[in-house]
Amino acid sequence: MTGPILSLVIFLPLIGAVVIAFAPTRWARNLALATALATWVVSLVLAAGFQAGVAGFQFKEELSWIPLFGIEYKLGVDGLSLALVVLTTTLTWISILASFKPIQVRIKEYMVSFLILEVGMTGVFLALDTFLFYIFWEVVLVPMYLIIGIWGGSNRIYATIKFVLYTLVGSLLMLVAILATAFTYQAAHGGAWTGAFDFEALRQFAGTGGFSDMLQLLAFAAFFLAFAIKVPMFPFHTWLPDAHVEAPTAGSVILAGILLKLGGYGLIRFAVTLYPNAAMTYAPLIIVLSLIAIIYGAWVATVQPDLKKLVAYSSVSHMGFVTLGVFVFQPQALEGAILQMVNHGLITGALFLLVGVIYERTHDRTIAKMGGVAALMPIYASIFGFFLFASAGLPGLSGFVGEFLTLFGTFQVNPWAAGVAAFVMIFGAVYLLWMFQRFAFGEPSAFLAGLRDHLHDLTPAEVLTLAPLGAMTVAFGFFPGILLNLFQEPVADTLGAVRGAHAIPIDPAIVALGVGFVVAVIVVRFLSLRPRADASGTASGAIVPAEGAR
Amino acid sequence: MRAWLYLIAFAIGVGIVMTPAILVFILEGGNVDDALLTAFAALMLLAGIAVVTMKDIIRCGLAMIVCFIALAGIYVQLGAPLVAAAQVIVYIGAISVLVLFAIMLTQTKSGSSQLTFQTQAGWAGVAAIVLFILIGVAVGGTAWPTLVSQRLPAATHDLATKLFSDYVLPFEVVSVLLLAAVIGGVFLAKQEAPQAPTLDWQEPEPGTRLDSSLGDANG
Amino acid sequence: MTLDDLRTIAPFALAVVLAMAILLVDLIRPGNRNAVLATALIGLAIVAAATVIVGQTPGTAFGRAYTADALTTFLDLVFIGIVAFTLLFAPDYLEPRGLPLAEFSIVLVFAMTGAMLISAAGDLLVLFIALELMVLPGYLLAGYHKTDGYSTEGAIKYFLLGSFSSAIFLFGLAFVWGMTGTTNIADIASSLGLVASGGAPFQPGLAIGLAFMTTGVAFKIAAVPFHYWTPDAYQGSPTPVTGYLSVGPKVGAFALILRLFVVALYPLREDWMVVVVVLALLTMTLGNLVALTQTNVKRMLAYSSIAHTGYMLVGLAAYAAGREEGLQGLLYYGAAYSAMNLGAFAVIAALQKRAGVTSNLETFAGLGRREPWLGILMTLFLLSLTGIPPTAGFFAKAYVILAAVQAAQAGNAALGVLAVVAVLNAAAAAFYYLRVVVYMFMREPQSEQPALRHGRLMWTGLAAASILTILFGIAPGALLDVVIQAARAIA
Amino acid sequence: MADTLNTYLTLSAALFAIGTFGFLARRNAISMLMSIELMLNAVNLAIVAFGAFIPGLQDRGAVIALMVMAVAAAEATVGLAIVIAIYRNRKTPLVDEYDAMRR
Amino acid sequence: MTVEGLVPFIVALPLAGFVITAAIGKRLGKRSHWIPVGAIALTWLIAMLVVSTVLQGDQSISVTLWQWIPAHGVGGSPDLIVTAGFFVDHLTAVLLIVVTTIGLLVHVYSIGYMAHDAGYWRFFAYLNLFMVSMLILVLADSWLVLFVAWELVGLSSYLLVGFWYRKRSASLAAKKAFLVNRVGDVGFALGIMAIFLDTHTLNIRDSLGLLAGPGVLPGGLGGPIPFPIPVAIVALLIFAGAVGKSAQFPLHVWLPDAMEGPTPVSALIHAATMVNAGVYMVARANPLFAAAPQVMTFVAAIGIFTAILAASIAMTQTDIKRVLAYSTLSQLGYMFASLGVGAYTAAIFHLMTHGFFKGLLFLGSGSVIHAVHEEQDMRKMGGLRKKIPQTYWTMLIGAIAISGIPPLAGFFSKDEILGDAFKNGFAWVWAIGIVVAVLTAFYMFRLIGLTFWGESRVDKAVEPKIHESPPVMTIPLWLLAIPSVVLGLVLSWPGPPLGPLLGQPADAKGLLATWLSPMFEGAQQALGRTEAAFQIGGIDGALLGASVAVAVIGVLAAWRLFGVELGPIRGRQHPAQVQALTARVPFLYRASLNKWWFDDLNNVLFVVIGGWVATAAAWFDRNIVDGIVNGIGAVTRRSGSGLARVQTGRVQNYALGIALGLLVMAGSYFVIAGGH
Repeated sequence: MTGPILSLVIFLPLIGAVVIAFAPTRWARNLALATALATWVVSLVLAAGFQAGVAGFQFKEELSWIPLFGIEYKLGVDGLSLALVVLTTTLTWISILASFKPIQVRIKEYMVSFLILEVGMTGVFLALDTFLFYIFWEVVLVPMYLIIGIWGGSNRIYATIKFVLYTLVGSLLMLVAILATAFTYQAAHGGAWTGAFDFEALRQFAGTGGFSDMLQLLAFAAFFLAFAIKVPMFPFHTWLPDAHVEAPTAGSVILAGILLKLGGYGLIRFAVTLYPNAAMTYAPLIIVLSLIAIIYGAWVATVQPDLKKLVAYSSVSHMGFVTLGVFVFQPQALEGAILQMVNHGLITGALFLLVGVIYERTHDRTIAKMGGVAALMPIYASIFGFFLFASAGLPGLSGFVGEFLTLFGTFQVNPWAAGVAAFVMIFGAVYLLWMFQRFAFGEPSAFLAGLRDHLHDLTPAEVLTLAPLGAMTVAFGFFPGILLNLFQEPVADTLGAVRGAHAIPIDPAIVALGVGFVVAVIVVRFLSLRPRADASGTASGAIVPAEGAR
Repeated sequence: MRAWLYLIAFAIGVGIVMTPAILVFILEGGNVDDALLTAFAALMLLAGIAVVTMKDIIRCGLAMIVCFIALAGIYVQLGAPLVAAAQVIVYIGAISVLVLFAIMLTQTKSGSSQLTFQTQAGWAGVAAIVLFILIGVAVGGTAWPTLVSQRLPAATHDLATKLFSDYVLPFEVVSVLLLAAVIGGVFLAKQEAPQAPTLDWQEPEPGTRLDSSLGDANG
Repeated sequence: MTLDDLRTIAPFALAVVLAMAILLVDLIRPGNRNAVLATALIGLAIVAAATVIVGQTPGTAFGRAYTADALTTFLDLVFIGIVAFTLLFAPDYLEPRGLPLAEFSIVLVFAMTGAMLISAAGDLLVLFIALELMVLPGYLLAGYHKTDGYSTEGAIKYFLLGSFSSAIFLFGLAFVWGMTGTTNIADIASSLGLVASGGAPFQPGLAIGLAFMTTGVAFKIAAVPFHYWTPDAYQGSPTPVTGYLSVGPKVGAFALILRLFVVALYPLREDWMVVVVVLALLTMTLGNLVALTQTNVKRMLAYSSIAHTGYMLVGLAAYAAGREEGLQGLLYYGAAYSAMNLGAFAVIAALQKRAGVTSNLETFAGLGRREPWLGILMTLFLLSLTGIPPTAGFFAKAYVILAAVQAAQAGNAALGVLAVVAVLNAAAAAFYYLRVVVYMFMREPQSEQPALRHGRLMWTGLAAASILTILFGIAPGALLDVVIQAARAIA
Repeated sequence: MADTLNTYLTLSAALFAIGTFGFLARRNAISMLMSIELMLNAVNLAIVAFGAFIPGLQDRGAVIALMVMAVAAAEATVGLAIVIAIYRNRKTPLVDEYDAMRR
Repeated sequence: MTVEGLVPFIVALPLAGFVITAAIGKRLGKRSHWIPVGAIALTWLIAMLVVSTVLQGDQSISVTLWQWIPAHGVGGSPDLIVTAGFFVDHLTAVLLIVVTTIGLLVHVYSIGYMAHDAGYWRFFAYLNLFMVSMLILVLADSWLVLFVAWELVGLSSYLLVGFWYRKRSASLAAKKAFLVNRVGDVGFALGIMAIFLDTHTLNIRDSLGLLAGPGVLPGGLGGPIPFPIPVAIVALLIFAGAVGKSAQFPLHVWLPDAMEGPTPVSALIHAATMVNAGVYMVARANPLFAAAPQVMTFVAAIGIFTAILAASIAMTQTDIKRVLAYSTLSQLGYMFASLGVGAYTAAIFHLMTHGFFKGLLFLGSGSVIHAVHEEQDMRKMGGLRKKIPQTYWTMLIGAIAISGIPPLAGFFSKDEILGDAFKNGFAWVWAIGIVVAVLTAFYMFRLIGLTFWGESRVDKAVEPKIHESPPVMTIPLWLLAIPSVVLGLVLSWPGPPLGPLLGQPADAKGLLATWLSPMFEGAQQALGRTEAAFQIGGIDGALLGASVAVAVIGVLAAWRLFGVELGPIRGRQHPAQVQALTARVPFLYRASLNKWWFDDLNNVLFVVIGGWVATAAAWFDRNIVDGIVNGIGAVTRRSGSGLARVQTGRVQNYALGIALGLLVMAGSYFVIAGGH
């Protein structure tokens, strides 16, 4: 396979988007689906041509872009990015198909946004130039902003602005770090910019210990913040429930399925490999945060009254495994973490689709109002249950392998961390099963009984969106080797980067200062709390009260 | 009664201007130049203070003319008679008259300046004094690099040469500037035909805030 | 005055001639909008062509009072572009309000001549007069809608404070003259070199001169705490004027900084860098914070323009800290900012084609549905202002931040702080830019009004602005070369 | 009063300060305009003084002063035009009542 | 086709049955049982073929299917390659007999039992899914595959317990079962990881070989060489899994609730197969446990404590299935006690016999419930002996078997456990075991008495409709009754206790011992638990006598209180006496009735306190974590409007600001100049 197939994967949706923009509105849906399917096919062709077990990047494309700074249009794919790209293209067409019915206004704009979103996402996974990476990273932001903001729920504006601002704060600092890194490279190469943004060159340079400890500490912190927000990691996760609750179904699918993976991908690809010493230094902190995310996410999910919020918090918990797996620096854990990303994309994506189904029929997602869905919509409930157990890490389905490998690898180097994380097997099951019991079992609730006429079981189209996800969930559960073989080289590469690394000694005073600051912020926040009339405390709208109220 | 007051005020003014001049004249041993300079300086400052403090704006304008005249005198003292001449022609002949016209045009019967000063006059005074002290200290503390002890002789002829050689560009540009100012000024000051549409603007009550929507978004 | 002199100042001279020509055309064919526009646009093209041609051979004229170099060429082209854009979208706004185009064009072109002269000034006196030539028409333009209370209010505020600052600036200028004994920029630089190298003391008189000059310049670029005029003048002015004011005089004032601080005061750069750093910090932060609370889009963009001044000052500070990239970034920022900000104001002007339409946020409600293209273009410009790639605003911001980061890594911690504050500010800024997008796409219009028909010129201008906004973001290479040439001319 | 540069500069500073005070304290637009004129004249005084005492600026001071006067004239023209225009709208010359736009 | 080739079909056939039934079962309606039942029948056949091959020969069968998880190590860290494969040795073979046989019978029984249920096809699909899981469990040759099956049986259990999902109690019970199991599974999962950390392999045999003490298996390292994770910890973690799955104290609470599922499910999963998984696993891991004797003692203690705890509760329960459930707990406790004292063979022996007679009892209770129209409260039964005689007789056989009356199956296995415990120095286990035996006999006959004997207390409306179950249900009962009677005899012959008595050599081994002892010899020798020759006249005889005696005492006591109608013998029920008895020990009675308040304790600990924790976490998330985020936004905004106040609209204010700025600027430049 020759030719710029990576560019094709990235920009085919853009072409589609342009065509849709100028085509009649009634064609928008089918054109979008066709584009997404075509992209999917191209990505499958790419996957077919990919050689697993070969080190380095394949299908590389390199074009000088801003020669002055050595910025290049450079793309490449390895096992890690390949898996995520295929996941992206798959979920995109599924999401578009799933949007046919729920989205009835401004279809054209919606489809264009979605396709541009795909451009950004695949671009992030394929870019091998840090500057290009950043650009794609930000490109993702805008369509998602529109998707939540235009086609979202009642409090969508609060949610979407929170999403954008939160993400921007992280990503802009990352930009500073990218520039600082590039400049360090340039300064070390006699002022020549060539390669200063080239990931491979930087990676090699990092391997020779070219980046000073100070730069590593700061740049890693910036990268980490950007990625941690995206992942999202405790305590940077609070945009996620809001965004999910307000986003349209397909938006949630992509948000959970792909957008969160951007963070994990960035951590593995850039943060750890470029700044290994800093990664080692921060690892204990990150592991602790991951553990908190895993357990705490599950706890918070337990008492969520809204189906989508529950699934959103479950994402926090699940993605905690990804960060945990990355930062124990152990091959099985890292492979598990990557696998977990793919699995989470499939399973949580499906869960959001399923929540979307009930929402479409009842215009409600409150668990307390539900009950007895299994009696009314048996096929729906069965599939829901299937993905639920997949999410709970039931063996035989893909969720298990990723989670288990992560735990497994963690245990090999840090049994205590694994011991703590393993408790999510209980807590995870608690919130999922409790929700499912209230949601699906029992006699139909009065609310649902009143809507009986609308509660037809899954339509063929809906099944069509869920079937591929289910099939992959099973397939990767039984044959995770398909993916694991892809990950072998990237994992070896990433861990190779940290092998020679050492933790940078940090002055305890600085640590104490940091802890003190955090405690002070919490105390201040605590003291500033006033008893409120509405104890429910849903989106208080502090950021945008005017919009929130209207 | 009124007339007496004016007379006394005039006498005090003349006194303030003339006393230092006479004192200088006596103390410095009869240097007329210094005495004149002192007199002009005192007059200039006094008139300046009058400009910024007097209640009646027309008198302010007149005081300004006095101030400019005194300044012209100082220019002469400084050996720049051409500048002094220009000062008289441009400032007194043109600008001051322009200002007086504007005053006439903008005085309503009722709406003269009841309040001369802003509420922040005190602060303004402090700021002005500090400013003066700052500059004064700076001036006093500075050893001017190529200073000559004696004033340089003025050379009007050289000046003309300079004006049309080294400074021909600024000279031409200034003319462009004046042209632009005149074209625009005429347009702005020109009374519109009464039927001209004024759609964006409704006549407000004087002093009221015009647009409540300009306030902050959320109280 | 020689023929060579004339050749060197040809762009400037032609611009003056253009202003006269428009005046003449208006006298011959009073009220003929098309004739005026045609004259102006063709004239601008000629001036631009002359600029490019003359720019091939740098040189000086009138002694060293006029310096034509790569920087001059670059800045002149930016100014010409700004004026051309303004002229493209002004008619749609002026006509419904019964405002004549001829005077507008004349005054605007005069302002342009002033800005062009600033970029070429080699003498402080020229610099001052050129500055006045640039800002005086600005006052007039601000009050151009003379029957409108906002317009005249903005104008008088702008004028009074502007004159005040001019006096301050001039006072400082006088002291610097006195200190250095010359008005020539190059001579001043060499004279101050002595001070910098310790060969001469840093006299209090010089300090006063610098302080007054810095204050005057800071006023012109609307740096905090000398920015007060900006929101009121911008909000009150007729929208095309606001568009022009937000870029023309700003870039012009930065040109002044380039000639004055970057060239004349180059030896003392480490001293004024401290001031610039503080100004940049204040300017970015205050501009963005206050913009957060605005409900009038023009006023919001006024505060945003203050914030952008802050970003540009970051570049200047980085240059003062020894990074040439700072200067390049500043120039790039100027060009990019001109394109995107003018584009945004063009959209507002287009909306206000119907007289009586305010620039309040509510006006934008549902715009994305009423007039999708305007909505999309506005979104593009706003995203660019936010600094989202792949737009001009992003690359410009990245450029100045790059310079700051470089300076920081070279050991100048203050610049590191500046870089971080800059990006945090950029994130906060996203809120108010995106709020407009919220109104356009996520709100229903308050009253259904039929879509307006916009002139071909308006669309041309919008298309050009958007193309530049994207081009400067996706393929910055072309502009980069020019910018680097320009920066090298003075650095 | 000694005929030295410092004398004239101090005078200039005083006049400048007076002008500043006027600009900050007066309410009437035209008063403010006049204050600005005072300030500009203060500058002119300084310039002429420099011209008289500093060799490098010999004779140039006068030229510059003339230019400044011209600029001041242009400024006054523009300013008065604006004042007249706004007076037509607002019927008051008091600048502090022009506060329709704030915050 | 070789036998090896057949092994995968043991799993594949039920799997196919599950998939097909799940896909098209609904359309098949009442015919939907054909495929799943047929699949299990075939499985049974194949399994028997495999079992006979394995048990007759002395070799085991190992089948590799595919490389499941190829997670390679990097830079010298070990590869984690998990192969999906099956392994059949004697232990597996024994388990296969139990699982496939009882599974087949329960499938057949269900045809009748579930005949009128709307979810008929679904039930069979689930049952097949369970069979798949359970068979993988016993066949697994990798710890991870074992864990997969471990979880899958949990899933099947969840589905089947919650089969009647419209019933709230059913869905709650299903959830509870799954969650409580998960608690144990955490330990199990960690144990598996620890095994890999210690041995770098997940193959069960290989890893056990490495973990075992030096005396246990050739090449065993367990003792002297320090592992990263001590063997005792590994054993404890693994045991946690067993505790969960086999419902041992303190994770026993799920099993009684699981009786909400249809009765065939209770018989199959919660009596005969799934709950035995823990026993199987500990037996399988005997070398590991042998390397950690202190853990063995712990296992024994947990087992025997569970046994007496559950037995005490079973005394007073009125729900027929709950009595059986507690009985199951109790018997499982025996098995663990047996494992703990090193009597592995005895544990497996009891597992087998218990599987059959408890399956029988459950199916019988299902038949009873069926007869009285889904009534489970024994207080509303009584006198059913005549009306459903087949059920009565089969259940009576089961009751005798479990009570340990010779020569039925239960006697042999239970006696062996108690005897071995005593002889291996665990006199306290024996002592408690004896008490449990009394209680067992008592509550079983209480059940029989309340259900079948005495006067009918059945609802008048239901009374006339009581009828015996159809043959498709009664035939399985009889088929289970046969092994309940003879299995003990068969499996222990010619070994003790009957063999020596009937003239066989004193050191002869029983059939089961012949099969299994090679697997356990090493561990037992290492533990010093050699099995001395059977002495019928010595200690063995005494123990045997004691066992029989206590069983008889228990039966008689129940007989006395709850009446008997055994052929010509007629007794009377004495409810008043029962009441008087209970009144004499009010605390014990209430404790038993309230299941020693474990459910309440759990409710407080996990539901209430857990709910508080979760609510607090959610509050913290909303108000502190998100509150800080929103707070930053609010502060920013507020400072924006604060700063906007500077913009007063008045030019003079602006000018003053500029002038002040100018002063500050001048001051700073002075400072700068001073710095030169």
